Amino acid sequence: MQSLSNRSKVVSDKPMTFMEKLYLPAILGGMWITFTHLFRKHNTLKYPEQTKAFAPVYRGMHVLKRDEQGRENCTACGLCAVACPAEAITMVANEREQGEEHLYREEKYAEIYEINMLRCIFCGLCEEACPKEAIFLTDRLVPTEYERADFIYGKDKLVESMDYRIDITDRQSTGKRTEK
Amino acid sequence: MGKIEDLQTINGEGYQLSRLEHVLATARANSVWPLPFATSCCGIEYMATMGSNYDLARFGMERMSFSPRQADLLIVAGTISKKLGPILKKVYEQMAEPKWVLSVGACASSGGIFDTYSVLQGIDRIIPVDVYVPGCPPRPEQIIDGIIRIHELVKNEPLRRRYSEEYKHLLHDHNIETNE
Amino acid sequence: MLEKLILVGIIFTISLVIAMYATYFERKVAAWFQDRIGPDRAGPFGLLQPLADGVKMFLKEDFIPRNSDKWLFIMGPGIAMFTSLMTSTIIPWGPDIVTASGNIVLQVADFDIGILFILGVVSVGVYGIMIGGWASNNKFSLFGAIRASSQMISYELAMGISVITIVMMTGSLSLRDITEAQHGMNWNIFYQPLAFVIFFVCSLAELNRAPFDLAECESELIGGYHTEYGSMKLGFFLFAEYVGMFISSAVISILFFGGYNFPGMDSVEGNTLAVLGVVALFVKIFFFIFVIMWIRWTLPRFRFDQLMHLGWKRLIPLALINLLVTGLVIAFTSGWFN
Amino acid sequence: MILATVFESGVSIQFYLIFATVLFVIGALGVMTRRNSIILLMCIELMLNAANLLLVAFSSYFGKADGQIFVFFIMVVAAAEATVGLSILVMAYRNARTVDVGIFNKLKG
Amino acid sequence: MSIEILVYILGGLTVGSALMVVLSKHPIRSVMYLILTFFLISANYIMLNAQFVAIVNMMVYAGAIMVLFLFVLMLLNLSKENEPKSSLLVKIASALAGGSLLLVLVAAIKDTVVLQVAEKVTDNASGLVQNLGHLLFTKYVLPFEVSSILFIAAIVGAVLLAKRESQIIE
Amino acid sequence: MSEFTLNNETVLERISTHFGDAILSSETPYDLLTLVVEPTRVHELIKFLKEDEALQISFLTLLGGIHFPDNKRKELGVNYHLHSLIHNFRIRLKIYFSIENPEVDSIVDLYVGANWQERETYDFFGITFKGHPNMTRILNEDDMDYFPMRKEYHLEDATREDKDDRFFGR
Amino acid sequence: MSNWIEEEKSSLLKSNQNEKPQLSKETIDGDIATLNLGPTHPATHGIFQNILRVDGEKILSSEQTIGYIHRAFEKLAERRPFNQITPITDRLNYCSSPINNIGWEMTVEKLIQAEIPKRVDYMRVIIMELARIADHLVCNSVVGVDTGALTGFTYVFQEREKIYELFEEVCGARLTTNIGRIGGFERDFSPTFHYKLKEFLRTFPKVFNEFDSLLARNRIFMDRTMKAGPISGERALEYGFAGPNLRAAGIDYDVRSMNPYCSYQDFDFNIPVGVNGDTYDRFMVRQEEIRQSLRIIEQAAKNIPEGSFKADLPDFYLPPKEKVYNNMEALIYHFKIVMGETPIPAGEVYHSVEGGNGELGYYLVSDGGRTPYRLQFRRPCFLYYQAYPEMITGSTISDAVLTLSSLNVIAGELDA
Repeated sequence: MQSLSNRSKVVSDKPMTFMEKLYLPAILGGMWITFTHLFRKHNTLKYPEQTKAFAPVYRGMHVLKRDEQGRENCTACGLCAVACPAEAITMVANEREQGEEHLYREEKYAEIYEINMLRCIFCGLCEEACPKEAIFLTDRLVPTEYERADFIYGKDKLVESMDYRIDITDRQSTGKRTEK
Repeated sequence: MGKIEDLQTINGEGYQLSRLEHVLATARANSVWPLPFATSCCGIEYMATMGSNYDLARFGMERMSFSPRQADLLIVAGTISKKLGPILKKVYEQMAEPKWVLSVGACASSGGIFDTYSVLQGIDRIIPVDVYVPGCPPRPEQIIDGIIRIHELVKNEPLRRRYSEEYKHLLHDHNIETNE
Repeated sequence: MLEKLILVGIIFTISLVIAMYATYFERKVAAWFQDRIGPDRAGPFGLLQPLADGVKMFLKEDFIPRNSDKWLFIMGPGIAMFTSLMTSTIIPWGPDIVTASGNIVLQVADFDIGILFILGVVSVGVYGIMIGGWASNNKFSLFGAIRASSQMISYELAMGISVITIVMMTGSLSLRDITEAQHGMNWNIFYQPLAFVIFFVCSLAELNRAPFDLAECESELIGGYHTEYGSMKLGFFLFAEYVGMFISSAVISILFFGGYNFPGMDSVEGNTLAVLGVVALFVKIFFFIFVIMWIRWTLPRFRFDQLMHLGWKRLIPLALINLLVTGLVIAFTSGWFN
Repeated sequence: MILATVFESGVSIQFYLIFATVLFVIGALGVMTRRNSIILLMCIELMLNAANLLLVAFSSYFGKADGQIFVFFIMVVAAAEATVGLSILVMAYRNARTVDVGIFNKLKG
Repeated sequence: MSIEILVYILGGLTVGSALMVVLSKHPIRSVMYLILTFFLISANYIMLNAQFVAIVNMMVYAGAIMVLFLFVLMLLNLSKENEPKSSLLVKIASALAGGSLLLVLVAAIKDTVVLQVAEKVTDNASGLVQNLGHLLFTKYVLPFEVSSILFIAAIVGAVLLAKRESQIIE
Repeated sequence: MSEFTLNNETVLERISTHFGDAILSSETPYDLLTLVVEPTRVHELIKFLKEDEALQISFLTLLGGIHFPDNKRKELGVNYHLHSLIHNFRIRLKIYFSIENPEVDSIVDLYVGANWQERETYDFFGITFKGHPNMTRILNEDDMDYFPMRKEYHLEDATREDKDDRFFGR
Repeated sequence: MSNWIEEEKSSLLKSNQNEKPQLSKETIDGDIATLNLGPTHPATHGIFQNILRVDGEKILSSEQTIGYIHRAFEKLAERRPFNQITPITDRLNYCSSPINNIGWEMTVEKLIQAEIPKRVDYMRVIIMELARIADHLVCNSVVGVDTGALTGFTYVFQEREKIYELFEEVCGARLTTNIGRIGGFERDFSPTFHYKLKEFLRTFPKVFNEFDSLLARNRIFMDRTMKAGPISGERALEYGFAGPNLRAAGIDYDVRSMNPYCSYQDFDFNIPVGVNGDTYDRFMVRQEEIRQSLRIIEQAAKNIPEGSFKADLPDFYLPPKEKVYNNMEALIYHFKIVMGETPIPAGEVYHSVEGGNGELGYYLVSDGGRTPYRLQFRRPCFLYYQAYPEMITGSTISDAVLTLSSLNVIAGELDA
């Protein structure tokens, strides 16, 4: 068949030379390469003791953010659940009562917000879908567990605590919300 | 199935391992040979875990046993379809006691995004799973995390657990025949 | 007699310990070649790793596949272990130790037929693999067994022929005589480099080590002959391989690298010489163990027909030519043609 | 080094005569009773070995090496016999699917 | 005399394992027992101060010929089930025949007078390599060469026989 | 070869001269010539495309089924994507037929690569290909009793436990 | 089919161990055995089964079973909105997910006839070529592993790890990247990315050459791979081969040069071809493609134009977050896009890209609804794995293993 692209390059037609037929030169060459690696510094991350910084945009464990005053951002609009290809998010919305303004920023809030971490594929679509800068994926990892039930992350595990805030400012898709 | 607390209850005479048992169990934990049952994406991340950057060898686990007879840990990484289920079960049955199972990734643990007619919704329906690793696929760090959890289990497992009634019951629940 | 028994005990212990730590060393060497760390969590620097493996294997469920031949299934690893340990009896480990009550010879038995004994035992060593592989009643095991046995039988020939040149030069089959003939730096490697290469390649093949590890190559035969083995029976097979590695390194050192001879050995004598000699031998042994591992972690393996091709069509003719040339040279130098 | 040998004891050559005879008879017995042709070949090897043993015994007791030389020749013959015999067997097996000696009756034509 | 006992024990073991060769139902076990027998015979050779013969026996019989047998058995995959069995009548008849053969031979041998036994040669060197080699290449050099021809013939024959017919035609 | 350049018009013209009656309709969505063909003639047409000197459309890119439950009498369809590597010209053929008798000619005799694609189509849609050497399921279990890609069947595995569908209308 | 396949399959599935696969009757009858290569054999990277009929080591015929990780991608795609399909395509050929992602995005862009800025094209080229390198590295190093040389594998995997770091920097994940959006990327390349890319381009060739010299001209390796699993160019075309496996057979069909997408016409690169279509040729073609990909990346990184990292597609590309938070109109668009209520033209479109394994095609039929009406993938693995029995018949088991790994059959793509 003629050439289809006019830029082909044959790469595998070199016959073995006599030296190559002798086995030894290539073997010794290969052994020299491995030998040089003996004295090279190892490239291993000793994981539990050492950790590596992930990219700032890494898609790890989710967090439900609070705003500066400690109110939950989530308004239970359900976009994240719709956007989730794994259908791992479940939520129950509730109306904010009088006197709960310090807890929830919007009029509606998620009474139950559960993510099945075993289903979740960490694609980041929920973060993208969220119009209220409530849910973010972070560079933390979801720990392994012994029981399947432990992977249903409710609000207790997802909502950040005010004492230990999770920094998501490096994520480019964060955006800025100007206070109204 | 495999919580450390469960081990306490299984071992009727109290949880305290004797000193000898403790030494033996620790030794055992340092020599867990994996059988990688890698079907898809997670298998590639498992390969990365084996590679230089994460080096599973540090845990004494680089000796992969593709023969189930020699393996201690079944690492199920990737989607298990209904067609594959019986094969996985058979591999589990062929393994010699004591054996552990690590379910890596969303697909193996719960089906992940593949909530479809052909995919098994979690391998714990056919074999008992000791540790679940979330993620799709999990980072090598998470896989190592899961392995460390397995090691914890091994370290705390009394030698006689595998002969206990509870264990037989567990296998019976999954319809697994052991006497090969 | 007592000293012999003690010596036997010591040698067995040493070979077992070395075999055990060879597994550790192998893993570490592999790690170093691959820019990794290797086992480092069992004890300091992972030094307890072999022990952990041993304990694990002992505590593992010891089962015999239902369809296998039980009797032979158990015998396989036993034979492998036994034959690989047997060879250590005739290796001269060092010069005599001088004591008040006479000299202690650091050799269990100095047979007149030393090197033949090694070849003989090695030729028997194939049974372990063969029987183990056959008794498992698994196709992959059977393939492994067949590959292993035909490979070992084929390479024995070239190995034997290459050794004969050394025997011709020394005029004795005894390993001690061969060692003594290489006093100082008068090593056989300088006279017989080709024989060394052939012998080395053949011993790799006899050991089933890469690039000749066709009997157990993971990517083709899963575990080859030991696919169905678990627990300590597998341990015996692996053990046998590493003991074999130790012994063949020793034999290579003795045949071609002067055994316990080392340059400048004339300036010391007595027990110092004995100790230094033993050290020299072990340094050589460790070097060759390292080289064997080095090769394993560098080279791809052969295909079975290529392996046979190499053995029968390359190594044996080469060894024969080498033998012929050696014979002619010896004939000339000893004045047969005058 | 020479190990402790028979000569330091009172074992007479009569012992080896009887011993070799018994081995030979066992081999013969095998040839007569077994029908598996591979085992027949093995029993023939056993009989040859009995002869070898006697040769070596005599050679040692007489202090002459000639007997041992004969042993080598017997071994050569035995090896050749085994290879050719086995290949014939494999051939026969391919055709008849059995290793029963009875198949060789058919060779009579 | 401890050596005496050792010799007798060795003899007994040899006879025992040789018997097992004949009696084992399973062909593979027969092979294993035969290998054991060869080892024991090698041990007997060593007791007779024939080290070289001993080791050659081990190499040739145990290391080569028996591997061949085992190989063939493995390839044919013969198991206990398809082992051909001879009838009881044949067994009894052959046992009787064997017994009488043994009887006759032993009776014949029992009173043999062995002439000219060397005087207790404790430093008997006849079994040493040097001695044997010298003899082999002087007195017996012709048979030695002839045996190599025999070998070649055997190899060629075996290869030809074992090849498939179709391949021969090609 | 003549100065025959392949573009949608020329190819359509050339096909029409030979298979004018077999072409039910033609269009060029996104500049890809798409022909709806008589199901019985499709094998012939593909053969023509492959063997015609001028066209040389001899690379089967993709073969697959499609299901339109609302198109009465034409519920099931098969699409063929063909490619002429020499001219770099792609063409799409489509056939439609009734779900009662879903049978088409196999093109395995023209393209070996169609083998599994046709099996897959059978597996998914239940379309049988006449003349296929091994018309069995390929991806799903052999004992599956429905054709999962038909629109009426559910995607989901009924055994999933961890989903709560009460919210957000999924 | 004859009953030996059935026998072997059933012996595999029987959960009672009584019937462990054993030498079947046929072994005795014809010196022929069946051998089960897979589903969990170490040589089948992924899960698929080959039942071989062997005579000694020689393979007489083989029968394949696939579908062990069938996940119903195409059905799944009919139930998910367009933007949720990107994560599904990740899992097709998971060694080079970004190519799948971007291919899918380009298919949708073709459907909605979007104008894509040049910068996005160049960014995509960089990402796709990185993915191609990663894919080929996995394949070639696994060929090395299957020949027994494990060390080269670890060397190139360290470099592959760097590629993953690059992906992570762009999208936040390593393997299943879900990279890009319909219309561009979710964010621009960060300075860290540029730095790491430069670093990668500097270190990679050296390591790669080390790997190359460990294997490519080593006689043991050449003997092993030459004449192992050959296929002629004509036969390969019949089977529908594409990509490196077809090019190894001597036919330089490459979607990148034939139907240039993503401004591939701007770049100067060669298309390596082999001669015999055997394992060695496939290996060498992939090696050379890695070098060519490096060339492309260097050109793209040098000439990358300034501009936006996304196309102007208000109906499909989510508005920036600041606007969503603060602007009602943007919020409405945001809702519409996430709920999948933006108008999608009805029509059918076929688009293909050069995936890691060859022409990766997307045949998308849209009825204007929220989800595709039908989405069919042209999965190269699925097509060329058919040829495997033909390629290995007559060779040995060792060759079969090498052929399998050099074909680079990815289970996810094979079974869909």
